[in-house]
Amino acid sequence: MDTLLLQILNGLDKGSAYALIALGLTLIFGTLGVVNFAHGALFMLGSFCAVTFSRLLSLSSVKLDETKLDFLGNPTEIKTPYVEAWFGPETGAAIIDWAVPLSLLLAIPFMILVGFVMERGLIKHFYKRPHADQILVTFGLAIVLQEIIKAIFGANPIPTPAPDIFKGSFDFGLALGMDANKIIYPYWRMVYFSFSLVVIGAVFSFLQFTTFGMVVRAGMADRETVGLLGIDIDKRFTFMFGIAAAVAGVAGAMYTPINSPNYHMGMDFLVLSFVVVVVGGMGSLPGAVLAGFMLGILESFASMNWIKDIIPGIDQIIIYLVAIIILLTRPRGLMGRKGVMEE
Amino acid sequence: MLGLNKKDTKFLLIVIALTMLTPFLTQPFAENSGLAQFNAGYPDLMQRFAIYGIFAIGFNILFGLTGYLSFGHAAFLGVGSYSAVWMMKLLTVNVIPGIILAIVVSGLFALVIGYVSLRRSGIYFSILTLALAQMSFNLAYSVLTPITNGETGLQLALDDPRILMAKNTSGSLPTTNLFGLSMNSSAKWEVLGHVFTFNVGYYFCGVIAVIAFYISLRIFRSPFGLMLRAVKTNQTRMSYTGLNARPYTLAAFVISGMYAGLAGGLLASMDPLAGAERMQWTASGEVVIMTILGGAGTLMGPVLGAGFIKYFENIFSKINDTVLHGWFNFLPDGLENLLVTLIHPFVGKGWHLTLGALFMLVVIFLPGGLMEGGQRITKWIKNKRSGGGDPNSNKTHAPKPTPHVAE
Amino acid sequence: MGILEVKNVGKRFGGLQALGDVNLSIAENTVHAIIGPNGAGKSTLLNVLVGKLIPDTGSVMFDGQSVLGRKPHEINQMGISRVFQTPEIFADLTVLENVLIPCFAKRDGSYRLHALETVENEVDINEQAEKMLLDVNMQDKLHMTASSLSRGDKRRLEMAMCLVQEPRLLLLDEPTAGMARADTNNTIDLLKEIKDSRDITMAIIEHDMHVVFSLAERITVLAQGTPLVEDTPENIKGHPKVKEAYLGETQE
Amino acid sequence: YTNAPDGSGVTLGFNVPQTGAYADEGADELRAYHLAVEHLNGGGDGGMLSTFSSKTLDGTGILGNKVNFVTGDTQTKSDAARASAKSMIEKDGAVMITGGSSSGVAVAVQGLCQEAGVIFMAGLTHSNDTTGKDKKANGFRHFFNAYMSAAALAPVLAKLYGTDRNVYSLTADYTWGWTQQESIQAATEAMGWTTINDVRTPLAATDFSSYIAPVLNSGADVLVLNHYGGNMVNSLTNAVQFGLRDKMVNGKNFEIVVPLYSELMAKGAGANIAGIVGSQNWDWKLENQMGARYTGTNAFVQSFGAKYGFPPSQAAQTCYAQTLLYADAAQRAGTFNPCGIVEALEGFEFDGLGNGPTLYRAADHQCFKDVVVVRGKENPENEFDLVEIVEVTPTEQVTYAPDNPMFAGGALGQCNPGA
Amino acid sequence: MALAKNANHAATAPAFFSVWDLHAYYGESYIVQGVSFNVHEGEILALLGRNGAGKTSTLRALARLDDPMLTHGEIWLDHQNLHKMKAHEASRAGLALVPEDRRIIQGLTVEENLQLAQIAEPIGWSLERLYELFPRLGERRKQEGVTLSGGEQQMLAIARALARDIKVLLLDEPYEGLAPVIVDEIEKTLNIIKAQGITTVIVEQNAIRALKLADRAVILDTGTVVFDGLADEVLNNEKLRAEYLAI
Ligand SMILES: Nc1ncnc2c1ncn2[C@@H]1O[C@H](COP(=O)(O)OP(=O)(O)OP(=O)(O)O)[C@@H](O)[C@H]1O
Ligand SMILES: Nc1ncnc2c1ncn2[C@@H]1O[C@H](COP(=O)(O)OP(=O)(O)OP(=O)(O)O)[C@@H](O)[C@H]1O
Ligand SMILES: CC(C)C[C@H](N)C(=O)O
Ligand SMILES: [Mg+2]
Ligand SMILES: [Mg+2]
Repeated sequence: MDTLLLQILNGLDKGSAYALIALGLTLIFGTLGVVNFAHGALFMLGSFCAVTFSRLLSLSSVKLDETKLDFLGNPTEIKTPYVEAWFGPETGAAIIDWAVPLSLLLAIPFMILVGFVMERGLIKHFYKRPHADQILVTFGLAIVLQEIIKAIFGANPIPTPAPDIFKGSFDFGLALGMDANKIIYPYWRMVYFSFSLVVIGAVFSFLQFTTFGMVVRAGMADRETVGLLGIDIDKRFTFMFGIAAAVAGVAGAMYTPINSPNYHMGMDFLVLSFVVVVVGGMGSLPGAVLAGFMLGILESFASMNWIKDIIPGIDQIIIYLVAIIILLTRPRGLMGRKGVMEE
Repeated sequence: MLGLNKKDTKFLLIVIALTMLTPFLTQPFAENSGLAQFNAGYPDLMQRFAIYGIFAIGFNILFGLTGYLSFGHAAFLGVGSYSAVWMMKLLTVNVIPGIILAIVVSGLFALVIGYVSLRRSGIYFSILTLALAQMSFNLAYSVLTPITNGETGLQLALDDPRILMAKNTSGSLPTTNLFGLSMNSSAKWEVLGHVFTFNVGYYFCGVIAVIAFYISLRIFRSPFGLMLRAVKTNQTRMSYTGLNARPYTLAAFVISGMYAGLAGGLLASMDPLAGAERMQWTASGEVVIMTILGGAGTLMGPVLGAGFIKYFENIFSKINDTVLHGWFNFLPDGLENLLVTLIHPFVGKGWHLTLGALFMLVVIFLPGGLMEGGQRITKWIKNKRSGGGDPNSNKTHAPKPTPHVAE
Repeated sequence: MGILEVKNVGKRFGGLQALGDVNLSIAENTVHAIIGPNGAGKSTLLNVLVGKLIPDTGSVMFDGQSVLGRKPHEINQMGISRVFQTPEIFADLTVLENVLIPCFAKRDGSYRLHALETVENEVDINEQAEKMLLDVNMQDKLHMTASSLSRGDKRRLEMAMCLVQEPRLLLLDEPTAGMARADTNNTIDLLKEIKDSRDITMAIIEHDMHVVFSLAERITVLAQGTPLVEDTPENIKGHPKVKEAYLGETQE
Repeated sequence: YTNAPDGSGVTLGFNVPQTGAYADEGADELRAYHLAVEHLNGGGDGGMLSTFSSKTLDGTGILGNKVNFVTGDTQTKSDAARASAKSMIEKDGAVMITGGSSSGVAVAVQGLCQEAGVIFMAGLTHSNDTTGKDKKANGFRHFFNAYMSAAALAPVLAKLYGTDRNVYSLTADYTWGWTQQESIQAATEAMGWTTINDVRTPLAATDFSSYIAPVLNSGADVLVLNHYGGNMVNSLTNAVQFGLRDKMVNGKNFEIVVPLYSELMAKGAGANIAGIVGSQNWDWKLENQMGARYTGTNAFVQSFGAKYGFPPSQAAQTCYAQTLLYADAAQRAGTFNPCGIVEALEGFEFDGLGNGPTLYRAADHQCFKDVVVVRGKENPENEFDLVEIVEVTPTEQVTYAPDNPMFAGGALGQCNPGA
Repeated sequence: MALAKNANHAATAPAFFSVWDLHAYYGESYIVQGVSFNVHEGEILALLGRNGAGKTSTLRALARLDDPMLTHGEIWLDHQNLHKMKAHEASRAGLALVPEDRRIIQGLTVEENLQLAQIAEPIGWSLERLYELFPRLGERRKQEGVTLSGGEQQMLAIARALARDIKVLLLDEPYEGLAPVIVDEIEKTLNIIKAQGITTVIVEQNAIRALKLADRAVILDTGTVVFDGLADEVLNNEKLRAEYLAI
């Protein structure tokens, strides 16, 4: 019972990452019909927004300390971050400590911009081209983005911790009257889960309570006719791309304390996010979110020891297995719409 | 000839000539020139051109004709490799049984996977193939280690049974061969500072590649090929015309799976190792990209795409700063360093960057892939020769007739 | 007994009874027209006949065999071909290839692995296809991509694809809609000639009364999913109910 | 023999990961190779040439041949690594291949070199199999292995955490992970610990929370992470996130152990490594802190640091040492013939390459030397000073018999000089 | 046929909707080869010709769709130059096209298809008024547009055009597939529209009906104008009817 609860909790936050990535992807892939192999790269860029932001905050003035020598026998450098110099050591340190959440200030505008540029400069020319061409061009773009990040930040993961007050974990078990340590759950993961709910809610309500979603769907089905009705569909597509990139970006930025970002993390998530979107059903936002959480939880279940004892290696294949079963029993995934990317 | 019309016969002859002359074509630079770095005429790479060419040709039979985009084709390549290596461990290092087993096993595997995934179309099909292949990969990497030797990959060992062969006492492994003709034996020919290598393994692969190409040519021109193209454009009309699309697509899937298995078997025959990475989604993605890059649905395109990618992987990744300095050391130091700094990010460890950028450039500017580039050049030359026709000379009020498929 | 017997067929879409209780018998080697207001259920009826829809009730017999539960390609192989209301053609293939495919389907059945033969060398089939295209006046468009045809040409192409199969029952859903008058007349002539020269039964849906009255031997008027009347063309023309529900005042 | 130099120079092949997760590690290896070539050709300050116990190398290349090199990208995939190595052998005429950053790659390339008749000087490879069941006559490993890590760690762990501990381990589900887990389990159980659970985690996993969450509940008070690279960075980060290190279980402080450490991982895991114990093949502070037994260390660190601005990693040191060892062997053998080299290296005892006295054992071509046990620093003074040396376990304690069951199976075979 | 090719070109004051020397290509196929005509405010123009003559292509070029590409020519609507606009701008300038294959948008209900037309300014008839005109659409408002019967789709396509406030209505074969009674209805509607001062260009294979409705007629053949004059002129000219319209 407690292990089950524990794995559901685990699944929820893994699921929130999947759901957020899939949400962004489904805006582009399920709604605009562009097979965007660069989506993982957008997630990765978001992460590196957090890295960059915390580096910016830690920009320091350098003083040489002659009394201490480094390994080569040169005087060591003593660094004082400018923020500490400006805001005083305490506030300064606090700001640096909060770098990850604060980095959203950078990530959101930056990722929207990236989305705009990407759509205007590249994707725009590919709406009418075959999906295969879209794959190739976005894959090329993903590699290029990735390599640029690698050239700047290296290939090694870069630790990007959460603010101090979110360190450690909360003991749910204790709160529910069980023994200590039965169900513990890190604070930052709770933050991430709540954050994902907020983002998902915001995107949903935007698309639900405005005609925006309908217009974009119509535009995907038939751009020409929507144009005939006086709607500048290009602009809306660009805007949609911006939102999608921002969703991917914030998902990435907030994810950094969970796993240190590296340049190829996007590729690691890429395949999975496509699977999630398709299992959710093409063109369905709720489907993508549902599939994200579902696969996250199932993956957590599959990693439980007694299950692994029964079916060795199940945790390696669970996602794919579930995807296959769902796609074979439900032709269009969980909640897919008819006719979207079926030919 | 061979059931082909004149034009296709010519086409096939050109392909044969190109295959046979590869050791020359890939070795354009003299051994001592700075550009020797760009030579690709060594056995391993030439073999890879041929083998990945086969892989891509087969993939194109499915994707180019039916439009079904499989994202799991590497699984068949991997299965082919494993089968071939097992054959070499158990029976003999003669490559023939291994290759036959590779084709058969991957064909059966494709039959199963195809049967399951072809129940869906479009992106749903792609994800099904992806999922099935990733499952195979993950299992091969871990749980199936007794069969696949996991991450390290399956290799020959001294104590393998090899029951069709005499007991090995030499303390070293036998080399793969074709009835005694060793795959890694080569003849070298030095002339005018060029060194040309004629390798048994390459010619073996080359001949098989030509046969594979010929078969694919026949398929493209056959009623079966026509049906596959019909599947791609309108399945509804197809079924109301009395045709059952499923067996056609399944046959195409199995055939292309067997091509992949053949490629896998050949890889193992050239170098007896079968690694699980061969089955990973990136490997499946690679053949997709080879095909699109070269020109999906064209006959030669996928082969070109395969060559292009393998060339970059093997040649560009090996260009390091020392090599760069070697090229430019005739320049003044400042300029030399500047050039090296400018080129540095694109070669060696940056070869991915170049590849990614080239992918983008090719699809943006050559929507039909490299083949379109070729066609444009030919057209341009023709135009030039005919004195450049007036572009507005076409005054007919009718759409242009389409050229025959897959030139 | 007609070659096609439709008995008590009904079909609902959600709250809409698209087909009420349709009974229809089409005699062999006749041309039977089905007319009726828009949304009467004519196309839905054809959809049931070719296996695109499964009716909620009733039975459909073709030549003594039930077609229900069979796949579309099986039904076609029984000898039923259909021209759709919005042309269904192989848009990416050339005009000639569009017609070759039904030729192969007729000769080889629903599946054959003829991977090592060559289309070009199938002389008979090529001749057959070209002859058909000549009949529909498209001989100069053989190598055009079907998608770049004008709408009228697409319809003619689709008709050619069905006719070349020499079906026993040909279903035509507004075959001349959007066709220029001259081509409409040609089509009428073509269908007449085919009707006279071989054994074929046709069911035709058309809003162009000129076509209907030139071709049909019997007419069923469908309204709101149920047959209103079935009679000869002469009687239908003057039928007051039909006039009110369908034909209206003006007639050319 | 294959690719015999024609007198104008000799070509070595440096085959390292330049793309993928281990690209930074590969880059560091390449730096070391560059330095080694420079030193062999008489450039630079000579590095370890002067501390190396064998004095045959004099800065005039090898056997009078100028040392040239080619580089390639293994992509940390056996297939790509082999293709790259093949092109070095077939196209560039390399007589020796070295490098790599994973055991899978090492075993694959070693096999290739054996068949092609060139020498393979392994870079980073830690699996027991490389010099165990997959050993090859033409291949040599300077790096230590999983067994040696475990043997070195066990006594230190006992000293630090007592002999009554319950272990829960997470193991990367591939060859290296398994041998590492097998080794550490054997070594810790020998001193009284019990292993209550071992869980295999997919190599592709990035989030380990679902594997870590049940740990506290299991009654274990030590978590062993048989992970390397990105896996290790993530699993350790996750474990610390879950607050494992702040917990008390069975009345003891909960502890985490990472049997194989590397500088780059330590950097990637950041503050999370504080206080966590593991083993290393070498550390750049060794000579300063543990004395002159480790001579060569400082010479190398100076030489490397002056050129690149930061201290070398253990990967760099291994690759540098391997290059010198090869050159020296050729020099002593008087030939590049692989069989001559094998003969010269088998049973070769040397010193002055930073690891203290070392033996290249003839039976399996594995190096035997001291193993460094380190611990993540609580308050690093600078970005290079991430770990502190806890102890150096002497060679004798980590040596095993060639027929140890963990290394059984396979045969060295005979040296193959190729064509 | 020199028959008054540019007859009304020189005619009266600058026309309300005027098209001058259009040339348009599909890729390399040269399809619209110099089409010119003028329409006055509130007039109905019938644009006739054989299959493949280029009628649809001309309308598409006028509506400023990407295909065929307009390489030369001018389009003026009420002093605005449409030839420099994109499709959505032309629509905002008061032009509406009812395309030949109706183009009902998949995945959207009948009502959503109509709502879509009322997102961009300027907005025309209200939904209520449209449902009054086409009660069948009102009954089916929640049904997915593409599952409507052929005739119902045609109604929806016309309704969608009227949902916008338009100055010029381009109709591509609006009677196709409609029952004769409905054709009567639509004809009445077109007369209502005309009465409101909307200018109409109608392409129709049912030439007689179109000519009876229209004020003027233009006949196209292989992409060029072969006749431009009064509708009655065509009705009365046997030779012309036989040669270009086969009626
Ligand atoms: N898939 C469907 N879902 C819901 N309603 C449908 C569906 N298909 C058809 N209908 C409805 O069923 C009725 C009959 O449609 P059908 O297409 O058979 O008409 P029709 O007689 O062919 O008309 P037309 O002459 O206009 O083509 C129509 O009202 C239509 O809206
Ligand atoms: N997308 C296209 N690409 C190339 N050619 C085309 C395309 N669409 C139409 N055409 C060609 O342009 C010419 C004119 O076509 P258009 O559709 O304008 O004719 P139309 O007068 O509307 O005919 P219909 O009465 O049959 O609808 C035809 O020859 C047609 O084949
Ligand atoms: C690089 C090594 C030290 C660890 C690596 N994972 C291996 O397989 O050996
Ligand atoms: Mg209908
Ligand atoms: Mg038209």
